[in-house]
Amino acid sequence: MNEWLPLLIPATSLIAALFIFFIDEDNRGLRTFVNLTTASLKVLLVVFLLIGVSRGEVYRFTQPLFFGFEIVLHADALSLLFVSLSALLWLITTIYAIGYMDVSHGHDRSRFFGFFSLCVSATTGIALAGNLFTFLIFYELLTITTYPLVTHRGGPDAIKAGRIYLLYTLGGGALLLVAIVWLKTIVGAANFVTGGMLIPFVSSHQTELTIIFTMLIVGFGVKAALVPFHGWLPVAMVAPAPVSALLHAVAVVKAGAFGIMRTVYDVYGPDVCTELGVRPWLAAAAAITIIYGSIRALRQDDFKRRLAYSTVSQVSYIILGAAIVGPVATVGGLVHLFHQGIMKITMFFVAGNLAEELHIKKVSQMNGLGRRMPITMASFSIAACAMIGIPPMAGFITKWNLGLGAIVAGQEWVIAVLLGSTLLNAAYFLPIVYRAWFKEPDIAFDPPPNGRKLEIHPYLLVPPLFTALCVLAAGVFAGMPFSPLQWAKLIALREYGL
Amino acid sequence: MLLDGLSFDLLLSIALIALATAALRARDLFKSIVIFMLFGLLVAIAWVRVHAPDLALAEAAIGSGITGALFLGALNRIERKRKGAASGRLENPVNGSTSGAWAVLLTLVLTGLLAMAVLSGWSYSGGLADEALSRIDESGVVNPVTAVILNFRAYDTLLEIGVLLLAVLGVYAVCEGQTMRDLRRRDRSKVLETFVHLLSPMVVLTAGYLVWVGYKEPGGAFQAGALLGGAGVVLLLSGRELPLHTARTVVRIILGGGFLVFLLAGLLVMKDRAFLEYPRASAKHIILIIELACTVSIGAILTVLFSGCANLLAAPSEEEGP
Amino acid sequence: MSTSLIYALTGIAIAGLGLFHYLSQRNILRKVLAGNFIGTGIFLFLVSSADRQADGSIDPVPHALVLTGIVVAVSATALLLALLCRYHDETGSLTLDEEDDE
Amino acid sequence: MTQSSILIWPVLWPLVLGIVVFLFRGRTALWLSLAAAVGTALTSFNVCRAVHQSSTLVHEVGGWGAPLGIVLRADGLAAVMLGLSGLVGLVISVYSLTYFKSGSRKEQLFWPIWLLLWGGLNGLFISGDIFNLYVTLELVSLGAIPLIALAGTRDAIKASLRYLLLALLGSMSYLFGVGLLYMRFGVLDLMMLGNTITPDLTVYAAIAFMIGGLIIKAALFPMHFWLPPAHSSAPAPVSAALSGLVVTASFYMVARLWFYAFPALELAKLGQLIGLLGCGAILWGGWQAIRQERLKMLVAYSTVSQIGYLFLVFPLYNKAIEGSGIAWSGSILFAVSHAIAKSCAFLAAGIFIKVYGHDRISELRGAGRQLPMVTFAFALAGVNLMGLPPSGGFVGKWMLLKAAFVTGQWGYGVVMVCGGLLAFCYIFRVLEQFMTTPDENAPNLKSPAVMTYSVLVLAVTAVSLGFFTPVLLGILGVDSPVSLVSFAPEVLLP
Repeated sequence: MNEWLPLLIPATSLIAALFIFFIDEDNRGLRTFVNLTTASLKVLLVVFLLIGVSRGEVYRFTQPLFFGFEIVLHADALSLLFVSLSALLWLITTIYAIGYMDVSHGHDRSRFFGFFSLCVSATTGIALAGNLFTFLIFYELLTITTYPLVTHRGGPDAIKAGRIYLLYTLGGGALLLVAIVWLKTIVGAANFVTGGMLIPFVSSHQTELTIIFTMLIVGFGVKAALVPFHGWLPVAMVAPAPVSALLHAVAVVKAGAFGIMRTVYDVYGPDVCTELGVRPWLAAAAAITIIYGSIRALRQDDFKRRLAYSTVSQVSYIILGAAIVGPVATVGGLVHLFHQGIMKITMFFVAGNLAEELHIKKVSQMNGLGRRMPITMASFSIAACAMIGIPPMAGFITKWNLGLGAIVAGQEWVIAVLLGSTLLNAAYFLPIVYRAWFKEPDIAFDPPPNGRKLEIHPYLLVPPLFTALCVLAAGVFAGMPFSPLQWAKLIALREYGL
Repeated sequence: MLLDGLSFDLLLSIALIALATAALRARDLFKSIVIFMLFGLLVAIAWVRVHAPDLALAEAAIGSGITGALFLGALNRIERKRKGAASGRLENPVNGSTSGAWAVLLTLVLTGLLAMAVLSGWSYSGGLADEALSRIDESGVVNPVTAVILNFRAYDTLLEIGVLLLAVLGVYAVCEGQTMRDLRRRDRSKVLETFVHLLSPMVVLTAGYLVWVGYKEPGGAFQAGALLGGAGVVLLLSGRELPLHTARTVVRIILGGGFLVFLLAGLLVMKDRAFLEYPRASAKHIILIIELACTVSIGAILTVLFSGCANLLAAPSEEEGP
Repeated sequence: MSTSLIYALTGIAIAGLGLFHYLSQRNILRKVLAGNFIGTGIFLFLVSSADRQADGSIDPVPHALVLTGIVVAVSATALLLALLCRYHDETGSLTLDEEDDE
Repeated sequence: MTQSSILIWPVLWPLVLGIVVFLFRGRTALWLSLAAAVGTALTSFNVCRAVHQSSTLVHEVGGWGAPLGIVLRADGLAAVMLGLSGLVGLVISVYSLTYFKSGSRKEQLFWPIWLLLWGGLNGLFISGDIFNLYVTLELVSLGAIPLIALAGTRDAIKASLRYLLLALLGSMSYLFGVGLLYMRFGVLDLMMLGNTITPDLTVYAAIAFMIGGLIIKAALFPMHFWLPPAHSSAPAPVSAALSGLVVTASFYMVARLWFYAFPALELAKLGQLIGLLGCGAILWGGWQAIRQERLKMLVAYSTVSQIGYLFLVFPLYNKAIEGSGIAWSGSILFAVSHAIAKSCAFLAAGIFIKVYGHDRISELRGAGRQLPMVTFAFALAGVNLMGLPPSGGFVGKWMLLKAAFVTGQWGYGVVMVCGGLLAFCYIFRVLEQFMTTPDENAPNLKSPAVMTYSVLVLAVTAVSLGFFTPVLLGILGVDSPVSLVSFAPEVLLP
């Protein structure tokens, strides 16, 4: 049974997708049923895996393709962090998307939900991939399946956004293809080995490995929105809210960051990276992205573009964690992978609610929103404070661990970066909270239509609330056995073989 | 003897090359085609000099006969169409364009390469002569060429008749929906009339003889088929209405018959033998049946090919167009 | 210089001539004519290579190949001419690049 | 080497039934054609299975030995190609059942020509004799040209005329090569030729002529100009057969000669030249495809580009370097997946033309909503052409890239990746049009069912080919000319 479980997770949503494609457009009941059952089935499987892996069981599925190449799905600690994140958030976003599609009278829903579950199967595939070859297969699959979602609306700007999105991601993909093939000609079977597998090769192929490392980082950096390659993220905000919520806050962006983590920890290994001297460069790139992203976010009046630039800067925390030597910083980076997901998805849900309910897209129009949509704005405020890093919420734990790791590793300048970015976060999030709660609305908001007592359709209200509570729980109950922080510590322990 | 073998060959080669240049450079197309047919006849003599009588017959009948007729038919059709456009006989424009220079260079290089290759490889006389001649008696026929065509490499000949059939189908496909030229109005000269009356039975007789004699003397299905084709062309030119269109199943049966018989002959012997592996005893009879069927088909096919080019292919009206 | 070698070289010369006109002529009818010359050139070379044995025995295999070649050549020429005539009916030109008509 | 009679059936079945279909008319002819198509496909798959289980199948036609008679051989390569022609041919036949106006003259003529062409193709794949290869090649070319002319439009006639002129030149130059080899070695059988061949001027001249002729027929870069007009003006099933099977057959012949008849010779320089032409094809074809206005022209130029990939096997494989055998399996896999994806793309384009009446890309706006299934199939074929996972194109390109790195020829790797990027551009340029919302008054259109499902079958096979690689390589490994560490997936390095 152990052998088939890792395959089952991507397979469930793949089969669901193929089934959903053929459901005809107006059979909403069946489509909702299929969506929800597959999502909850997947969460159950992930829980089962979590328990298993924490007890040390090995779940590995190998399907040999041709000489020296095989598709390997291996559920190790690191992959489970990402799988649990995407499984949980997929369930919530599906609920949100069903509500969103009803409210906004969306078209082509079967196609939408079909590609939606295809994306998640690709994301879980990326998470569970056991070698670079399988990783690349699911990585490119993610690119293809996200394109129809980005261009779902079909308008000229959606098409332009799709084109830019493809230009970046397919370019990155081509670079990755060359890098991985080159690496395999040197190394042979490139299966991930915790602690890195290039140790015997580093002396003989010094320059080649550095060049390959940069190509891999650039290839993954495109999706992780590292500075020069982040151009597609703000433009892709034109996609419908659930798409920009799940994909551009969680799946696509995290796939890039996860790729960098795999390269640093499981392909090269921490000490080989330090030996090659590539870590400072990576740290510098991450730091620049953090600062640049926050500065750009300051000047964005459009709410979703501000969130997009904030994502650009937040994801680089994870890369920063990977770049700093030592297990404590690694814990910071890993745990931020989870925290940033739940924080950012709450904000995108809120953005979707505002756009759908009151057609508010600009930050300047948000005066006095607290009165009209109290629960939505409450969850936004929680997420914003967590993002800034106010204890005891999730963001604080990440920054605390990152800072601690930096001091242990003797790179004090990282503290300056963290402080600067905290201030910038405050500078672009708090005005929104202030406007919502403490300002009079300049024009009266129209009340909820036909006497509905809730401020917005329940399917759209519950998800942001739930994720806001998760943000709180991740912070407060960080000490509990299955909390993200403990799981990150477990990964770091195994990674460094302590 | 004034002309010993070698000098005759030299003379013939020079004549061949001279005729080739003349045909290709002649200003008037009609003149080129006539020279081409003359060239074909001379090549038939060359085949005889190189001890290839079968091919001499085939070259004369198909190489210059049928091909020449095809060219003349096509030229006639084009000029008749042009008569409307009143641009008279087709002159050959002397093209001095740069592509000429490239063509000269490329041809010289290739021909030089070929000549050197032939000269350097000529001394190896490795051919399959002894292999083939020693197994003639197993093939059921005496004439070595017929043995190779219809027994040793029968598969090639089968596919080649397939190619011929494809050409016919192609001509039908191309002439889709073309209106047929009406010959009847032309005043048919009495001479042509009687000539055709006398000739056609004779041609059928010689074709039959050629098939039969192919067993041990030069001859065979293709040469006989070409003769029948020639007879068909003459019949068409003399204004006789030949029902050649595929609307009639009998036409289709004749056209496809030879190929089908050949295929079925190869299949039926396949119980415990390979495809086209005739039992020794009845090899001769099977080959004869195949040859007869093929002769009829080839004759009909060549006639249809000519009528296709000369726009004599009637597209019966009751067939609604595409 | 045996007889068959003379004819082999003549065959190559004729093929060369045919190739030159095949490439340089723009009138397709002439191209087809040149194509037939190339074909005859090849067959001349092939058959004369059959008569090289010292003991004068003739190798029948090239003869069969040439016979097949001749039939294939005639079917290709017939198809080409039918296509050309149809092309001429449609466009009234005999060259592939329509602008310069004869 | 097992003597077997099942090998001849994939050739005989279409030929016999092709003629029988020609004799009948109306409904019976259609049913016969369907029976012919299904029979040919089944017999081809049967040969594949037999080769996979035992070893190379041999069939001595007429019972004569190798030098005198013709010997048909089906080794791993031939079996894979037969399987491909069986699958693609069957789908094209099912597609054309409903494509042509029933009862029209075109339909009556299409079936016999197509079945003869298909028989010729199967004959070409299993033939082991260089002159027999010439005759089957002629059968295929003379079958393809009338099918193009069947479209009846003016540029179809012109394209088929240009194609025939070049095809004639190609086969004559091939015939010259055969004549030279026969004159020099006195043997026509491929295997015997491979054993007796010795490097000298005649052989090199013969190679130059044969490969030159085949390059013209395979439309490799400098000699590609006849392909786009021919493949785009032909009826959809015909252009699918041309781009999928006929062009791949010419490549197959070059590979068969290169790896089986001339392995003993040192052809590195010629290999590099072909490699250069291949790179030119990839880049020029890709660039031209982006600039096309009509969908079928775009897909045709994509064929010109993808053929370049196939011909890279000749410079990439060299006996000296141990790991470079992967180039061989990579190019064959690429050929198979390209054939399937390309025929799917052309058939899908055919549906667009039938439904919209034109294939101008700029005006196919909104096809994604009106014809969702056909757009989905075209997108899947596009995924394959771009070489994105999990398609067969990805695996093929991966192997070729690996061979480029193993043999240290970086240039080919870079060109391949650029070719991939060009493919992204021209495929997504089309997909963009499909994704845009159609204007309101667009009527909702019904795509013909049989044609849509046949296109879908091809698209899904093309994309999921990546997972069938072990099976394909298992078949390809039978008597493969390339010394590869064992193909069988069980014996794998950890």
